[in-house]
Amino acid sequence: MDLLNALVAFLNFVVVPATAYGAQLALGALGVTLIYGILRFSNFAHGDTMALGTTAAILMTWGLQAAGISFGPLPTALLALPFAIAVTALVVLGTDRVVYRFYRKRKVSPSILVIVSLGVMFVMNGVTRFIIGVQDQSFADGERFLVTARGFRDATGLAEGLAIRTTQVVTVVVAVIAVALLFWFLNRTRTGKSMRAYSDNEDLALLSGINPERVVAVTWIITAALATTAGVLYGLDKSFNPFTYFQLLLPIFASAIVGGLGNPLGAIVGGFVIAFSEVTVTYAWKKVLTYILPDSLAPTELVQLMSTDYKFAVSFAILILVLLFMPTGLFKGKSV
Amino acid sequence: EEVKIGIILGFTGPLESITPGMAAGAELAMKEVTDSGKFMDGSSVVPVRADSTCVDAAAATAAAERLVTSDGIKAIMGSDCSGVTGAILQNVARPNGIAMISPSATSPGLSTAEDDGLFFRTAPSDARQGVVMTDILMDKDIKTVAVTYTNNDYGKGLADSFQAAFEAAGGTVTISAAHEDNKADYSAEVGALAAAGGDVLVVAGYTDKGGKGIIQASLDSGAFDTFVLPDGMVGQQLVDDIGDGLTGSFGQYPGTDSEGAEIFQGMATAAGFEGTGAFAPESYDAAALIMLAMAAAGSTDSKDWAPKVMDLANAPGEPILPGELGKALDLIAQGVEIDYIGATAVELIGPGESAGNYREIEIKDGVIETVRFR
Amino acid sequence: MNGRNFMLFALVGLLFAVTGFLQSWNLSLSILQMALVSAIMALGVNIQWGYAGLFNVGVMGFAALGGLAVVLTASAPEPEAWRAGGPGILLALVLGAVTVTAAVQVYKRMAPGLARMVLLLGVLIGGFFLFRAVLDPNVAAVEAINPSVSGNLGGLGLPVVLAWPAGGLLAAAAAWVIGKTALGLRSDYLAIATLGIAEIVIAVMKNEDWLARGVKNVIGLPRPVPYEVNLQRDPGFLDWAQGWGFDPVTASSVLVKLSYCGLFLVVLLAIVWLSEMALRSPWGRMMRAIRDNEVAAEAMGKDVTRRHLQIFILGSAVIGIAGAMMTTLDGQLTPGTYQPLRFTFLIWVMVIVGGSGNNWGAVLGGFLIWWLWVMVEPLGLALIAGITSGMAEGSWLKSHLQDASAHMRLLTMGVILLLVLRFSPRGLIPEK
Amino acid sequence: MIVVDGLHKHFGGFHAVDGASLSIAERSITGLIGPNGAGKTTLFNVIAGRLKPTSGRVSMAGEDITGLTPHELFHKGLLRTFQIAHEFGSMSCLENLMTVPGAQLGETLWNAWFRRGAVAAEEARLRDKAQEVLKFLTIDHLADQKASQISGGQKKLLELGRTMMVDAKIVFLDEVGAGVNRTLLNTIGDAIIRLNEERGYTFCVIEHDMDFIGRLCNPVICMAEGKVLAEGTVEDVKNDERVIEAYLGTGLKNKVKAEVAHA
Amino acid sequence: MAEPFLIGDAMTGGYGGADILHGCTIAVEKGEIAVIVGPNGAGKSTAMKAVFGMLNLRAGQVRLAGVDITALSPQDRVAQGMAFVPQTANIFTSMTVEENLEMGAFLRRDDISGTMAQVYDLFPILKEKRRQPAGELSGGQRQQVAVGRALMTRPQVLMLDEPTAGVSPIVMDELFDRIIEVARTGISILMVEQNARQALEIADKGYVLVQGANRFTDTGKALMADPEVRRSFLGG
Ligand SMILES: Nc1ncnc2c1ncn2[C@@H]1O[C@H](COP(=O)(O)OP(=O)(O)OP(=O)(O)O)[C@@H](O)[C@H]1O
Ligand SMILES: Nc1ncnc2c1ncn2[C@@H]1O[C@H](COP(=O)(O)OP(=O)(O)OP(=O)(O)O)[C@@H](O)[C@H]1O
Ligand SMILES: [Mg+2]
Ligand SMILES: [Mg+2]
Repeated sequence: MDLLNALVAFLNFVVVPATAYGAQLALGALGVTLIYGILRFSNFAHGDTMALGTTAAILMTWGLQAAGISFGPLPTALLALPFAIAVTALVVLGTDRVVYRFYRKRKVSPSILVIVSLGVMFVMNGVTRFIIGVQDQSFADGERFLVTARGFRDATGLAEGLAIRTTQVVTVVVAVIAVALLFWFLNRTRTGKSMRAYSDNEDLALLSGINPERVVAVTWIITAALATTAGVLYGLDKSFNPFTYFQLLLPIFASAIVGGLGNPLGAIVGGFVIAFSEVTVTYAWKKVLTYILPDSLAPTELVQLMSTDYKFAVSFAILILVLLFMPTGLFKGKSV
Repeated sequence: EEVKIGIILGFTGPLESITPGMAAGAELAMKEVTDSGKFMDGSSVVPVRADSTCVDAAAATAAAERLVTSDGIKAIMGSDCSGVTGAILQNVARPNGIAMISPSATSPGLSTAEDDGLFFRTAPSDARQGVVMTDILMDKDIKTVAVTYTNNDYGKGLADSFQAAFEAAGGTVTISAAHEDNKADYSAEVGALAAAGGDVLVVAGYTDKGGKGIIQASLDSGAFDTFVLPDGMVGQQLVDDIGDGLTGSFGQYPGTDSEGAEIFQGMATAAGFEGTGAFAPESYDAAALIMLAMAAAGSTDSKDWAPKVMDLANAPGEPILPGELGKALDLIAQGVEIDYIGATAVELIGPGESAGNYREIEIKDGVIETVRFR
Repeated sequence: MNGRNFMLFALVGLLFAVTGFLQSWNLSLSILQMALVSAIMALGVNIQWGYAGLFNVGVMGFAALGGLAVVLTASAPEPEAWRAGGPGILLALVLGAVTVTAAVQVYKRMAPGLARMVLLLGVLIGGFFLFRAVLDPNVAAVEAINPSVSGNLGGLGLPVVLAWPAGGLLAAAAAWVIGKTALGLRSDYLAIATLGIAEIVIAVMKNEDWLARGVKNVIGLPRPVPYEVNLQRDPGFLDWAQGWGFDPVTASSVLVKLSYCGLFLVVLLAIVWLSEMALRSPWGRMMRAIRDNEVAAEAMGKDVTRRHLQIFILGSAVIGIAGAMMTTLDGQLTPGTYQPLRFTFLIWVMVIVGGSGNNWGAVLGGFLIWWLWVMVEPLGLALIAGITSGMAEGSWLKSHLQDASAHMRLLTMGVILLLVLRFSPRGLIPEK
Repeated sequence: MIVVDGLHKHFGGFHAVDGASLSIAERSITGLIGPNGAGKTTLFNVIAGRLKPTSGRVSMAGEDITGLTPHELFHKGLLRTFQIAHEFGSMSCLENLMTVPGAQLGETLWNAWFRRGAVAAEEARLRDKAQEVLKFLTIDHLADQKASQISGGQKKLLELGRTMMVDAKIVFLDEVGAGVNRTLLNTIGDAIIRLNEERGYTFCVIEHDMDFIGRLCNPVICMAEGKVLAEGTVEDVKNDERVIEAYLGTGLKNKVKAEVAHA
Repeated sequence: MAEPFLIGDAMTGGYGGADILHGCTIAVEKGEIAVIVGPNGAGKSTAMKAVFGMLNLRAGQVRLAGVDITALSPQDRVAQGMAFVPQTANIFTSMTVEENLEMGAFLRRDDISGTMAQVYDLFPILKEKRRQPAGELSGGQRQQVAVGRALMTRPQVLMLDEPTAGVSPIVMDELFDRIIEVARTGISILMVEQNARQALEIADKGYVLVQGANRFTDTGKALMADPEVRRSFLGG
């Protein structure tokens, strides 16, 4: 019996990665949920906005690296982040101007906006690949680990290692700060409240003297910031690949929805629900049980509820179950 | 005169990151032949690219249909993914009598598909690689391994054939878990693989797809530190991206001890692309074989040249390496028999697929070193 | 159909004609085949969205089930595999169904509380392990038989045209299960639920090799029309082609495509007729009422839940039929090819661009978008060639652009989509 | 006809209906009044199946109807209108009305496809009927106008029109008068009386216009804070101190006059 | 006669299709109450929207204090001191009662707590429910929120489209009282009412609109006294 090793193994292969992944999803889901909450449509271009923002950050990072500037133990890309956010904000504002505004003025139904965002997604998709190509790009530098598996083993003398990456910690911290800020912004500030008012009843917002174009612009800028931050942190942790970013869209939407669309807190919780369900339900308990149980009882099988082939199926099944009992998500989202 | 050859690969979609290298490889061969001025009375070879999307059989069929019936291509270099390759073969190539050579469709199922003698591939069927990989592991006295494979016909086929061979040789596969490419996170897979345990992890995937993600996550969490890399996973890019962690990992990919592969890499570098990319050399060879067969048959009609492919690829004859296509054309014109070796030591067997000679490699200090050939 | 709509159809027809004249009729017809199938899928989505406002983003799953039906109905039986594990697998499936039913009954019959929770979990967990215990060995037995070419249970060996209605039925059955569970959800929540279910369907098809070989694919499925190579060998056909002065290769492939188009057209017209009749009847009016205001419709005596279920099943069945037709056309089932972008979102683009709520709009959207989807690739390449023609040979920008030109496909698609919606925001043929 | 027994409806901790018991006699026109937020609409919603009660029972003609769905109740002859109009926005006013009758032949797909003659005949009947109703409500010129594009008052009329499309047993009217021109409201009042007398409809009417209530209703029930406050004839209720304090007030004229006198 | 404070002059226009308004004129003097009555669908709400700039006029003008504001957008008119309570969809359903009131004062930079207290004074029930989402209120309570929201603006002109619809008698009396008070502080009030008799009672001026045109215009008292008006429009 070796509870400590069992615990460390569980932390290392389930809790730490799922927490980090959850935070990554949560940051993406915040952007989706914000657009949904204020502009009232599901923005399919979000994954590609993340890709575009990350591309800007990568190019800037390369520039900084070439110039010999670094950010100490932290990745240089974090220095490039503000610049990338500015670029992305300009791009999405431009997109809004050229594309979305027209439909907004005509008050088209949300389904049309969804398809329009699909069109924007195609275009951004192409533009990103034009700029940076389709290859994987690794742009992480600085200290990769806070705690390495080997370092942990050496320090504690345990058989199991525990690894924590710098970016994982940064992501979790940023996600928590982002949601707190957003919550404060939407519920306490004048601009935030005017955004909620606009999303609730556009005509009446007009009658209260709220400038809709300003609301929309602020929404897009925040979204751009969230998308770029999410994209860069994800890319630092894993790597950057446009196609993967496009594929991220699905778990991101799942997170936003399971938490309740339009609700920032929901987005965060949703991200963790999806991440943990992907990792835990298909987890093979063999290792942990081997540590806990006496040798005679040690399992020879994997002790796995389902094979990892079904991890997406499982996370979606959980999502559907949640929705069956809470039809608008965990945190009472909106529905148009 | 212009002879058009179609290059149908998944320029967009899941394999989009390896296709540019493949297309460049094929086009390199075509340029070489055109520049030699010795092809079919000085004809030039013009590549026509089309997107197979890798996943959308209908779109791939339509693209192939367009190349064949509208652009008038005489041969197809492609396609890449086994699924769309089968669809193009059945719905376009056979009906129109156009022959195709795929550089990368490795599914064993294609061996038995009806093809009217029109289908070849320069990549070996996965069955053979499983045996080679087993031999390597047994020589290193490694008896328990974990396996993860990319969830498509390539990965599954390779994992299955490896598992069969390895277990027959007395080894134990603790787990054989699929992973989907281009997904956001591989923690669950790595968790399961780590729990199952094993001396090494066999990763039957692609260099910059899920395979890379799995390796990265395994190293980060300390789950495994030695990896076995089959053909889809061998690439300098992976070694550069992962860095030190890969030192000591080993694997194999199609190749013989001919200098072909190195020559090809030199040519690729000169042409400005990465010659070690997955299936880029196979693509060069596929294109080269098509053109040599046309020259040998003295005709661009598939009916005429397709039967020549096997002869040209196999011994006996004067060996032909990359960069020697001009020489080969001369020899053909003189009626001398040739044996095309190319970048991957092509040897075609049975229903027109590569026999599968493998190069065993090991990664040392950031470079892929060849250990021996099998 | 009014003048404007007729013009639109004529224009799309012209696109196909121009493709035929400028490129080749083979190409034009090959696009047309899939366009017809796409139009049917779009009709299925339109029935659900346009008539009842059900946001089904699981198109891919239903299309895949249609494809599965082709393998199960038309491919050759594998008696050996059946003997090895067929009955066992069926038994396991029945056990699974019984478990779920029992769990639902427990949930419905018992009062909320700890006892219900415990019993529910007990039923589910016990059932699950029983299910796995029966299923796993039988699956292993089936998959062990001749794995490189079969390893699955095989099909019934029936004529492949029968697979089309079978595909509809399979999709309808799945829709019934999904509808019973998820239809209570509104708009975007239903959307993600269906999206998830579609992913689950694909996951099952990819990983359950005993069913249809999983990612190892089933190839060489039978066809309802003759093979070109057989025609090319048929003296009667050769004589006929010669008589008309056709090239036998071209003639054979054109003929095969025309037969496919004919079959598909019959199905399309039948479905259009049925749904037009339904839409214009009091049934259609009731559906629109439900879509407009469920609360009021409910108070006016309309059973909203039942109607939603009905329409969800009908639409899904149509998608299933189209999915079966598509697999028949491809001649193979490759689960890996089912991607949401292609099989769900592209279909949605068709519906919205065509004009949701309007059958003719969906059909037009199907034709137009599929044509574009295939043709933007060469158009994009041509565009890049045009842009770069003026640039210096070997310049960095030129080679960069050329490398990236394949991605013009998505870009062009996006731009065209945005343009169409810009000039006709409610779709080309809007709902009246 | 309808008996409500100890009905509770709680939203979270808030008791919108708090143990209300009342009955509506067959063939009566019962008025339901009470201050804003008294729980009148909530009570309607519970009776009509829109909300599930927290506790309590509702029965109709002796049969327990607690928890039945709105569409089931509709087929039992229970109709209601909405305080905030619930029109079918994308449909014409005529279609709005034609949709109402239940169990139409053409609502079955089989008939829609294969028995088109019979369906067409039924449609013709419904159309005539709907035209008649529109005419009665003075909005026949709007027959082909989309229901989302008519004025607020017109929507309320349409709402009322629906109840006239079928033979109902009991009709719940939630503030049909709000926003309706008073001259027209008088006509509507006449119609309600006629339906009641000639066709035997039972009505339950929520209204804040005491003139209207006075002209139509007997008895009148006044609710406050989720409970029944007073019940009786109009005069009884009007003169009830508690009702005056909670609901009616002392009237505007007095105040204005008083102020004028002061000035 | 001097120019009225706010005037929609000879307005003609509609929602894109046929014209709804046909040369309709509506005006209100400073500190006075003007009431519009008329049958359903006469164009009363449309006229209000036109005055507030939510409709494109084909002809006619809107002038505020003599300045032509026809071209201003609604939110610019709010900045000019106009406030409007529409007939329907007049509250933010997902926001709390208090936030609804805050939104009414969106353009104000001064301390709004005083005005808020006044609104709570007028409608005590709102104070009780101030943390509740407005969408959960009863019909009459919502109407009170809507009027309260407009009062928060501290406008120069207050436009109300049927403020008393669905409001109980006691609250209605309060409301009318309050409107008189508001008018006395120099704010102009323009309102549409179906509770026409009470409304005309306090009106300085009354308009009867029929089919988008002015049918009768007079002081409130005079209109009340006109038997034809009474019979056809005020329900006898
Ligand atoms: N969904 C809900 N959640 C919370 N409270 C609610 C909800 N619906 C209604 N209420 C509260 O219940 C009370 C009763 O509302 P109801 O609509 O029944 O009043 P009413 O008597 O119809 O008033 P009115 O005359 O203003 O229409 C109100 O105080 C309201 O705030
Ligand atoms: N959005 C719209 N689009 C088109 N026509 C409309 C629209 N809204 C109203 N109408 C039409 O304009 C006319 C006037 O409507 P308006 O809302 O101004 O009437 P109203 O006098 O306010 O009536 P009520 O007393 O019933 O509120 C009506 O005939 C109505 O059908
Ligand atoms: Mg009410
Ligand atoms: Mg009005």
